[in-house]
Amino acid sequence: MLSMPNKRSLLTGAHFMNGDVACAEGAIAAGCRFFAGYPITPATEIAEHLSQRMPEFGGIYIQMEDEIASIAAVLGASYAGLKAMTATSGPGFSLMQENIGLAVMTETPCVIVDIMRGGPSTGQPTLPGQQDVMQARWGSHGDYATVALAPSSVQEMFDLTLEAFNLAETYRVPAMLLGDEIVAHMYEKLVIPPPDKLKIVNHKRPNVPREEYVPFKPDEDLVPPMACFGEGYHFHATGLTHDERGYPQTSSSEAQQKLVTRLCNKIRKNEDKIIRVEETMLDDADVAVVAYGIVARSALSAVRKAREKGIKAGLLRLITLWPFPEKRAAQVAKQVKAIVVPEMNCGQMVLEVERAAKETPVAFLSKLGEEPHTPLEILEEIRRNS
Amino acid sequence: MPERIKHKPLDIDKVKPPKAEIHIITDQCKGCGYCIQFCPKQVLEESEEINARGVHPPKIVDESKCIICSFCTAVCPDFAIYTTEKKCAEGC
Amino acid sequence: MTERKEPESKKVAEEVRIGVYVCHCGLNIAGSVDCAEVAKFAATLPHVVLAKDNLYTCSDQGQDQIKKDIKESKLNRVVVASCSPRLHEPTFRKACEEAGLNKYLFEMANIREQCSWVHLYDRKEATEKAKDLVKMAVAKAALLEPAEEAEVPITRKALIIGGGVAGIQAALDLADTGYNVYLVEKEPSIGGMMARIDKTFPTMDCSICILAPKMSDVGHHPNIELLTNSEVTEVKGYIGNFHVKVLKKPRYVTKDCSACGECVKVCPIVAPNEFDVGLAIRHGIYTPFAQAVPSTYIIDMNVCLNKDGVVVCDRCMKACERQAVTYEMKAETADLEVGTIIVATGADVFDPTALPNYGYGKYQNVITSLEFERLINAGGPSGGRLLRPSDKQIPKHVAFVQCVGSRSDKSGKLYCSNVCCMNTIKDSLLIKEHWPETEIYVFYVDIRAYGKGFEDLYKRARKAGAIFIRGLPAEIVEDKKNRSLWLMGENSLQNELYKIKVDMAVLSIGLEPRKDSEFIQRLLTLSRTQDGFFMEAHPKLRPVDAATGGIFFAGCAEAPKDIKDSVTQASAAAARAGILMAKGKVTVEAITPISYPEKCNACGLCVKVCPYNAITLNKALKRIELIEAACGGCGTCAAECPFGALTQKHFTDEQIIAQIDAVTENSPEKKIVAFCCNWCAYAGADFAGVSRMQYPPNVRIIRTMCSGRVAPKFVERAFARGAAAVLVAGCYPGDCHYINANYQTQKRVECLQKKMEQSGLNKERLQLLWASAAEGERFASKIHEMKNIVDSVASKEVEASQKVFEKALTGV
Amino acid sequence: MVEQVTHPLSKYLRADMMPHIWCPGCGNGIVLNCFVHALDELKTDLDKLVVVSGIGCIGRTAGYTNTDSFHTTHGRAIAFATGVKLANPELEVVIVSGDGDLFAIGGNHFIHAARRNIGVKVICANNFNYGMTGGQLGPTTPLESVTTTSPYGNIEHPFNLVHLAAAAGAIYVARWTTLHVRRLTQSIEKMMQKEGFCFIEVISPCPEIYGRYNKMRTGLEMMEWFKKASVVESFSDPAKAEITKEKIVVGEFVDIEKLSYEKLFHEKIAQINERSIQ
Repeated sequence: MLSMPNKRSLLTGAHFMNGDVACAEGAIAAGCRFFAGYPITPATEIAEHLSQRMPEFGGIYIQMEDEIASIAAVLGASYAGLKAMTATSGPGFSLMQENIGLAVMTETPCVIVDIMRGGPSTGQPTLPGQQDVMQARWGSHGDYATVALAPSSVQEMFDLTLEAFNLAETYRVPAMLLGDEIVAHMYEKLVIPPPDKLKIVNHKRPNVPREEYVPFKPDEDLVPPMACFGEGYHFHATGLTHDERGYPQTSSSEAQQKLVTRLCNKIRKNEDKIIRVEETMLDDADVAVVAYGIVARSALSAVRKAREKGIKAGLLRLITLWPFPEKRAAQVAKQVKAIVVPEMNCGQMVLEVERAAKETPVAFLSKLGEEPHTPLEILEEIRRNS
Repeated sequence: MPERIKHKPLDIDKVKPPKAEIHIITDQCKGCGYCIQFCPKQVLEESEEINARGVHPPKIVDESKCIICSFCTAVCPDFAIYTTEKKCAEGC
Repeated sequence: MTERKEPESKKVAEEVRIGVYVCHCGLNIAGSVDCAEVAKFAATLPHVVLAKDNLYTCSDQGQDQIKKDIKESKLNRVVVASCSPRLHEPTFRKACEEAGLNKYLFEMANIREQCSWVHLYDRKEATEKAKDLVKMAVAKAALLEPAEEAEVPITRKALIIGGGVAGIQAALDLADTGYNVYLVEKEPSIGGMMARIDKTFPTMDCSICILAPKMSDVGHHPNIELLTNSEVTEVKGYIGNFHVKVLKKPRYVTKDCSACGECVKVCPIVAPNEFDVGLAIRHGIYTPFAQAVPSTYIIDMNVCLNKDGVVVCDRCMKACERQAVTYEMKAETADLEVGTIIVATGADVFDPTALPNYGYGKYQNVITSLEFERLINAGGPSGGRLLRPSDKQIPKHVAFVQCVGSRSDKSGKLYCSNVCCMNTIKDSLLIKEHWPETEIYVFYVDIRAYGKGFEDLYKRARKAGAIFIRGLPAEIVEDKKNRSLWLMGENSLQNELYKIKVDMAVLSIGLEPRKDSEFIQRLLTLSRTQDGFFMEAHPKLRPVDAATGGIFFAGCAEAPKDIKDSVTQASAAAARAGILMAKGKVTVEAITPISYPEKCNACGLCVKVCPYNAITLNKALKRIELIEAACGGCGTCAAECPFGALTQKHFTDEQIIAQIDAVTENSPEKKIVAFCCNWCAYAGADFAGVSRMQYPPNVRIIRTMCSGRVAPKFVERAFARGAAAVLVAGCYPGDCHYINANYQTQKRVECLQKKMEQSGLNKERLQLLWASAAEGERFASKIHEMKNIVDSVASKEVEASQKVFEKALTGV
Repeated sequence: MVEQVTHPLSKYLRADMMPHIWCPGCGNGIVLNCFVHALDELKTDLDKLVVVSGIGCIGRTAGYTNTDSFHTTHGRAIAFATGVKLANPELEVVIVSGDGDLFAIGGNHFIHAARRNIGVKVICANNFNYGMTGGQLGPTTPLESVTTTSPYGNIEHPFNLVHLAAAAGAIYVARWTTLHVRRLTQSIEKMMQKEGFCFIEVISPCPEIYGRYNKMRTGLEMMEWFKKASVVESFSDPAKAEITKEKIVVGEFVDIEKLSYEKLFHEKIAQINERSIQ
């Protein structure tokens, strides 16, 4: 691990580091001051790095007894007023699902980093995968909507971690960063802008007298302002279905309808503000490749090679996996003859793409194990569909 | 000391037993009976009346016997009873 | 432990030379015994080389005579026939020692307490009996052997039971001398009765004012460990080495208590304050009185609401800044090792409800003298204003009734309680001081103002106008209207009836033994007088010693006495205990067992009966081992051993059998052979003598330390040699000075009686008697009773019994 | 006199949440009563107090106290509270939850929080079963007790909670029953003033469920059992603190000082920053 300037200052300028460390630095830059986690490959370096860095910023690093405890502690820290994060991989991510649901229900801003590895179960700890994409969307029980971002470079491990915090704070949701073993362990150049150039968002604060504060009464954007423990608001939060006061409503259908709908809508209705994609040579494309994470980088060179060979290919790289950029995907589908979706799983995001593509044929290209798709493999698939 | 005590203490009327006021919030009572059972002075008993929760709340038998130990207040699971000391103007 | 090859004892084969001295004791003995004749008779006995009679053998001349003879006539045994060995044995032993004769070569014949005094009017029989007694003594003397006394170390710590003024004084004296003292008091504070009294007579000092400084001295003394609210529950061991268990009852308030009293203010519970005899109230948490030591408060769990470990009310705990209140305190037992014990348990007061004619408890304005003390006391419930309970008015006419519970054979005690007269005189003066106009009547039997300054005080009281009327009221009746009282009785000086009206009557109640005296008695194996107070080892010469070594008396535990006497006795007791501890060791009488290993077959019977666990069985060596220091010297082991492998020094089988044989040598069919234990029965027989109780002269007493020493073979031998009757007498079961050795006595006697029955003998001829040292009467009447048995025994029966027990003649 | 009045402790409760959901005779109300009574005694700054609870009847406590409060998921109260306490050590964090929640599903969090000596305070209402779900076997159900999932009598050995807490490293450990309201309140006060992981077990009657299956149909019967069986043996060996029909050992068992996790952590932060200044 690279040596850090042992002083209480944010990192700026150009650095050469791996994705896990970049993620950790991104969190600190975003103002994260609480990390609770449990060692797991390939996310461990994030914890290791933060165990050193957090104290330098007066932040807390604690290694909990398991991932369930980690996410629970993160929620607690968040309600106590700190930006909080945990980092894990598939198995731990599964353990966290229940309290991710609690975070959704209690609208707790926090960030969960899942460095995807080969599954199911213990699977291939040291190899990459993109198999947790659906878990990130549907992993916890009950209905809700979440935010998930997919970095495909060390730079993005930094940028999107910061972005994840901003989204979590804006919408009072658990925001997920779905990296993979390769972006996490890969060393690359990372340029960090000076702090004043960074956009940092903090959650809305109540703007009413304490006694008038209603903890779960939303503004127009469907997001309620958030007070923290110890500020004298004396509010209650519960994992039970609750009314705007936060009081349990265990037998009212109306309360259930109202609450759960809002929890979903506050993402859906704001998705234009949330969704980010990167488009390359899509304007005149006949074949579109939809990819994310490390795979998107093979896809990009495949698309370039295709253009050299005279095939009009373009790339739609998903930065936001959830909410899924459905509208844009549909437009692209209308315009192209076919869509190629390479993923390091047996077909997860491809289902969303197909749903958006309607009649346009979608070719799925699966790859599991050590290597992501090579550019040639993707190029081959493009040629077949052109 | 072994002597048999035969006389009333001379200062017995000097000691004013605290004048208690027992407050029963009837409709909050769930009728567990703890206050009645564990009152060291048997000041309370179950009443015939049926409260909002359909149980018999306690009623006061003899408030003057209450010495305001306020155990009833402390042991009530429903915050339905408490005792206070009567503040009376001309030393009652 | 001592061991011998059997023959050796005989081997000490120097010629036995006995000198006999018959004492006239003025006319005490000579009055009913012909001492010269007894001496003449003595001279005829085997081994006797000289026999003399003299006026006072215990006098210096008498003792010098003995010393002189020992040297000149080479006496190696000495027999003195005079008073009880319980009185003068030490004197003569000392004399022998000074003349270079081992003190265990001295023997005594008790011809005063047990002969001349009890047969005052039968000179002939008394003289005959005296001869027998001398013969027995000589027979034993011939077999006496020199002995060395073992030394037992003494723990230099004292236990004092009772924290009244006597206990306090004794504790301070010992502590100041430099000994560690444990002072155990039942009540929450020391101070006892004196703390409750207003003024002391005759000097009229404020009682608590002079006591309080002593109390706090006790509290602060580095050498005194104060255990209040505590009781002695067990005492084991022996002089110099007592193991004591003390139960420390929980106070529920820790030493952190600063006695600020905040807790009392919030306690909702009130109860009568025992210290004020219920005339004032106290709270559930309280201190008995202002000057209490220790000042630590206490919770009375009998009235506190917090029972069964559930805290209902925690007000005092909350009120206590120093968090000294804890409802969880549990009783603890302290184990103490002490060398000496001073019993200062005090006395109770008489409960006048036993005298319904005085209406105490019925009429509000009839109070006791103790209640009066609290009423007149400035720190008391009425702030020193004498109020009559009915209307809280100051009485204009007050009557004192004396001897309530004292000097009466009908109601209360026979004895004089010693303090009441002066107390009343003092009280009457107190009233006159405060309210000179008050009319005071004192109804008395006799006024006893014998002490220093007492008479003056009495005179002052009369001068002050107190009216003394001889003759107690027969009855007190209440005037229902104003609750005044009519006292009616006879003035025995003027032989006229009186009927006097007063506003208040004070019953001058006597002192009586504490209710728990019996418990203390058993605990320490003490004896008590008929009055029930503890009995001293000797009324004149050892007035503060208990008969049990290492234990002493102070204060009213021994007899009713005033403060001055209590303090005097306390200092005396402290001095006596101090002497023992200063020595640091005590010699135990050489009366421990001797064992003959070659006869022992390790059956372990002796181990079972030993009350002191002083015998252990060494299975490996198939023999017993004896811890001499632990041995109490009862000899019950020797009596139990079926193989003659054990005997007791100075009370050997041979010696006792020699005495039996001496008694039964001629006309045994007319005699009672009595075995009496030294502590109760023998002392009782002495007491009969002291009280000049006359009983038939045909009894011959053989003294053993404990009735447990009496082996069946002794009884059998007596019958075998034709004795008409045998008496075995000891302490009451439970009062045995050797813990429980006399249970063996009972067992053995009953078994013998059964044997007699089975052999067709009249078992009445063997009697078992429990008699305390105070029960001379009981002893005497037993002898009367047995005289009839003796008379009824036909010569055929005697022969029959001789047959049945003839085996007992062989094998000694 | 019978009248409509407001209870002196009502200011500590969320009026609009009352009455609570608990059954007649349920001990949870007494636990709540003692807890707020302690707050009242200590004049606790309610703005700085956070009450956290888990799932189960007693879990509703968080909702009833008029403070910042959080009602977490099954067994996670302590883990959540750990986050709160570390994030803002100024806050007094009290966990009020049940035996099942804290020691079955949440057992791991309990022992580790105690081991780390996180400065949170745990009050556990032990009713010997899962009341809210209808009376199933739990980690504290006495041997041979009948529950809806041990119809033939329980064969699982129950946890001795005070022994567990002491062994895991708690700096204050006590056990009382709901009859020992005074001592319980005192213990809570004492606990609130300590810095580090504290644990109080409260044996609490569940007449409607546990009692019904075990021949103690009313709260009074269960309370009488507590009265009969309780023995105060403070600072005795918690390993021997049994709970049987005949004997319930109650008292304080541990009361020691040990630097809390948050204190140590912030000391470290201070050291690091000193270093960085040179």
